Amino acid sequence: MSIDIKKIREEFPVLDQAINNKPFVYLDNAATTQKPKAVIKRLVDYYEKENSNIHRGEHFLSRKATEAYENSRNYVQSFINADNSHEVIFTSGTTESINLVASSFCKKFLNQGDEVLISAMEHHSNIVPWQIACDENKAHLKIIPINQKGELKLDEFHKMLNDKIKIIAINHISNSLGTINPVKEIIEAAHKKNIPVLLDGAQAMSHIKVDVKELDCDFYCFSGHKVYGPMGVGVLYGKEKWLNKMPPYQSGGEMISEVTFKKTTFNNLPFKFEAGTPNVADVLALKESLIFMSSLNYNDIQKHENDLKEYLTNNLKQLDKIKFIGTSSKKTSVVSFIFEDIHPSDTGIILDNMGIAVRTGHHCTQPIMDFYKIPGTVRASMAIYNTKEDIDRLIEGLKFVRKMFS
Amino acid sequence: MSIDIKKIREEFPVLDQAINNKPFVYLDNAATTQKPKAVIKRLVDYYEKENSNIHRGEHFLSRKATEAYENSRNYVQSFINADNSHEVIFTSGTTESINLVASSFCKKFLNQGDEVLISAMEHHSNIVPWQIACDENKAHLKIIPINQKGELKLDEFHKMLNDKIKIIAINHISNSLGTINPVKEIIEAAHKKNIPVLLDGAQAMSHIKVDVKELDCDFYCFSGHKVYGPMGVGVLYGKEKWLNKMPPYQSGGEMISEVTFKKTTFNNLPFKFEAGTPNVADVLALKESLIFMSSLNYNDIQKHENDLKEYLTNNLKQLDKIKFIGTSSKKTSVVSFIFEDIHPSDTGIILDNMGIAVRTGHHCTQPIMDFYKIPGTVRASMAIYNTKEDIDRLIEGLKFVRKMFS
Amino acid sequence: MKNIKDVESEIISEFEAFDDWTDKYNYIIKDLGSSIPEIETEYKQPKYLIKGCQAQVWLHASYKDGKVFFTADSDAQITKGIISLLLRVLSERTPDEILNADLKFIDDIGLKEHLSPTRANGLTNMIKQIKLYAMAFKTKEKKA
Amino acid sequence: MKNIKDVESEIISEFEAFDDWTDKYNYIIKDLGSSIPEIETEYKQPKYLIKGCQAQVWLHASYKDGKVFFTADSDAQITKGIISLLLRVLSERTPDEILNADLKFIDDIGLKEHLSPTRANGLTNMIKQIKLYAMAFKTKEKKA
Ligand SMILES: Cc1ncc(COP(=O)(O)O)c(C=O)c1O
Ligand SMILES: Cc1ncc(COP(=O)(O)O)c(C=O)c1O
Repeated sequence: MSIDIKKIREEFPVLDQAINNKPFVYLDNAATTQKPKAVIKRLVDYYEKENSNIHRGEHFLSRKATEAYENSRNYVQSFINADNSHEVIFTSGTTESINLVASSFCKKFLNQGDEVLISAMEHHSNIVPWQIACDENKAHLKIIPINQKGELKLDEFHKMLNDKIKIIAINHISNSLGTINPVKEIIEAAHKKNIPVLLDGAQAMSHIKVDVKELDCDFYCFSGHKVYGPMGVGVLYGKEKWLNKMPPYQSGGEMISEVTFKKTTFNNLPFKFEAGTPNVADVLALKESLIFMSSLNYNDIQKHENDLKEYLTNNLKQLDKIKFIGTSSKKTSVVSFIFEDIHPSDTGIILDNMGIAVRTGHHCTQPIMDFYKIPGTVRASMAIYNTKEDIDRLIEGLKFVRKMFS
Repeated sequence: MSIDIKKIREEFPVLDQAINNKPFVYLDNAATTQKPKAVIKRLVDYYEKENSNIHRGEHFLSRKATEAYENSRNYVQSFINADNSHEVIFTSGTTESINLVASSFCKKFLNQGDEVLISAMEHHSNIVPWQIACDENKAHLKIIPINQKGELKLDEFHKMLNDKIKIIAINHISNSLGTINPVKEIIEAAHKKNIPVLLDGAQAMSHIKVDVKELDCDFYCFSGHKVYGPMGVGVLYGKEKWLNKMPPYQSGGEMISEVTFKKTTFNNLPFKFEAGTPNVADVLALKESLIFMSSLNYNDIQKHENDLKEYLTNNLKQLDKIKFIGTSSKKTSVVSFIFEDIHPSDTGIILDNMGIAVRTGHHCTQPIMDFYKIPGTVRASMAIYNTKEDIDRLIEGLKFVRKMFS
Repeated sequence: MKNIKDVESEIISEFEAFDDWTDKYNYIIKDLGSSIPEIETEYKQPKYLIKGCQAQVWLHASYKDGKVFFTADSDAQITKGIISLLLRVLSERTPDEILNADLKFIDDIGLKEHLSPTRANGLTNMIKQIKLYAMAFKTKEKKA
Repeated sequence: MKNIKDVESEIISEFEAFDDWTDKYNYIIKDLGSSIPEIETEYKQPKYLIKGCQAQVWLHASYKDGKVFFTADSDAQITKGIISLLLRVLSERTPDEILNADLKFIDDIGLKEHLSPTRANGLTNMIKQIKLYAMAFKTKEKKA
């Protein structure tokens, strides 16, 4: 292995603590990742030396903060390989990014009888905004089905494609299954019918290289807090041609060009979609998290995380009555499973008492749970700082769970 | 004076720096306030020891973070004296709070031919969302006029009141004029006609005691970053009776109770209005800023800030060709003015070079500038940590501006 | 019958006997779970399901001679054990007794985390539901 | 006529003479402001106003013998002075010269802050507008 995990772990202060007198094992990275020192330091530096409102001021701090803020935007642009920095909109997170598009795009382009296409493995944040948009515009929400392995049924998808579909919204990587979806194929097919595609990239950014130009997606959404960055900030990438045509979403502040009580005109991209005082501190810290990502190498990340996934999967297979949920061969380091005879909630409580943090429940993907007819799963999701020791501890914990419930 | 400003200044690291080799004078507090150490420390502690996603987890950190998050909510509740903690919704700021109400309330209650009433001294964030809501619902936006002093014309307001008005939205304190509006009188009159009132409290929280029960307002909005707290977080207080009837705004995450592709049911208050992963870190830090406020005494704050305002006003009067914008006798420590013969932008640039941060421009209140027929103002806005020396430096700077342009 | 405070003290001393969390949870899972006044199958349906629990929880209430009788079940063992504790304290009580119960004992025996204001640990919702039942029966009685 | 680079160097050495910011701004306000090729009154109207400046800026362009001629004005002195500098470099140039100008000299003379990506300091918008004019004239010529 060419990365030094021990050194990486030193960058994450939170990992170095004991829970119930046991070293802390954090395997809930799909929910949120921990933050390296540089991210935390950026927040401190900003508030101790630079804090100011931006864009409007003639004064030194305001200018400096504005410049730093726009630098962050440029950094995101090149990180995801967008054509223009004004195609990068800062939001409060993936959920807001999706809501923005669902509201603004659909107001403009979705009409009675039209369709929106999503999949059966979406996060609630990529279901409900579209349900509401369809309701409001008298359109229909259609669902790409999945197979037992937790993969999109692509043949069904191709059959469903039709001219009534105005937008397709799917996750790049599933948060409860770990499946990496064949988004390029979907985008290509959609574009043949001039249908734009939004990718929910919340789970992708920390694991795989995202290149919006290569993907040719029309919208890409992600959250800072899932890519080693701070909470309260996210990104909406959108192709200029769409963003320009869409009406503003929230209004007030810098997104306005001129206001009279008769008529208001809106500012250009990206400002048009950034209402109110932006979350400057967290936007600056987000850049640090992407710098951290850049300091690694995606091949190394994938090799390390894949090793952990394999190691965990193989060890789980040794246990009795384990059922895996999400068994695609194309997966990130998310392992969802259940003991067939033990409720995930019970498993979670015992693991917690042993200092092991996994997530149990439906992971905001209730339709998947309904599909598999289970109440939820136990989900272990690995990040770059996890180790085989973490996995050993989890396996040990699960053996103890088995003992407690038999 | 019973507060020790020198000691308070020590809590604000940002103030202790030089700009262009001159000690930094920060008089742009209406745009954003600086942060005390405790606020910054809370962010660090959270990310170094507690960071986790909340509400959904069975594990230790998640529970701890959830508890801290809900504690913050309770703190805000008692700080503004709300009846219930679930009447406190965390948003990304005042702008989002207002957008939430303008969108959700109006979807439910605003019909064709109805009216929304705002005033001529609103911030763009409290104008444009209502313009859009009125447009979408074929309703009319009506404007309470102001007089030359920059006060609401209350007699006109009373005449304008009628049953077609579905909601009134006004600022508690004006950001460009400093006027403290007679909101109690407005609310009382509105309630006689069963019209709810939203107060934009962005400029009020750091200066005066806000008691939503005593005000009896139906909605109250404010931003963390203007009350010594972090960026990226704000509050919407709303009376339960309204919030319960309003449809959700953004969707996804914890605000959902159950999802199937057929039907989605929403969670109870306050979660119904908090979509996506909340900005936990900044919500916790917001509590620290309110604790800081509580450590002071509103009488002391007002005395100190009022002294500064008077001192500045009197000194400005000694200068040639100064015109004051906003001369109500009921004002906070916001002083807007122009040199009649020098553009505010020119004034701002020279002051900036002297290390003095004021704001110049229209302060997101273009209609006020149109009313006074000026391109903008120079605005000095004082906070608890400002001193007479700051004012002296500003006056010195303005004298130099005069010299440069004659 | 012992009053609420007595039962709570009883439970607290039971739990004081445990040396560590393992023993405690063993007791909750093995002993308490099976001592729950189990809900009749006819009531084990969506109508009686408590919302907002990660585990499913069914709760039924009936009223006789001025007292409220609860039966319940859950598909998760630990949840079931804790419910069983709650019913030991709150079942067969008058509406007023139920409404006045502060349930601080949960904290004392180190199970507070299960009542935190989260959705996942929706036992809070169950307690709310129990109190709602008590309230309903009380109002009904007054009217009658 | 000197080429763009030459004029830029000339300006840079002019500005090197200033000891401090006061002298520099004095020069911008007193000397440069008055040397602007002032816009004709007929063009000083909303149509020629540049959007997004805190100060109002009017800009007019005309095309003669393969060169673009700019006139302008502003209600703020410092803005006016800086525009005057920009036009000294960019007026009476071919569209290609204008389109290729990197204007780095603004940075060299310590005025970069006025070109930051903010709305208030909308000089950036003015430069954009200048380049748009150049582009438009270029395209027109090609078609003709
Ligand atoms: C009166 C008033 N309302 C609303 C706002 C908007 O606040 P924010 O930008 O924090 O959303 C501001 C501040 O900019 C303000 O002063
Ligand atoms: C696939 C997916 N989409 C959307 C979201 C929502 O992200 P956030 O809560 O940061 O807005 C998440 C995470 O919770 C996710 O995993």
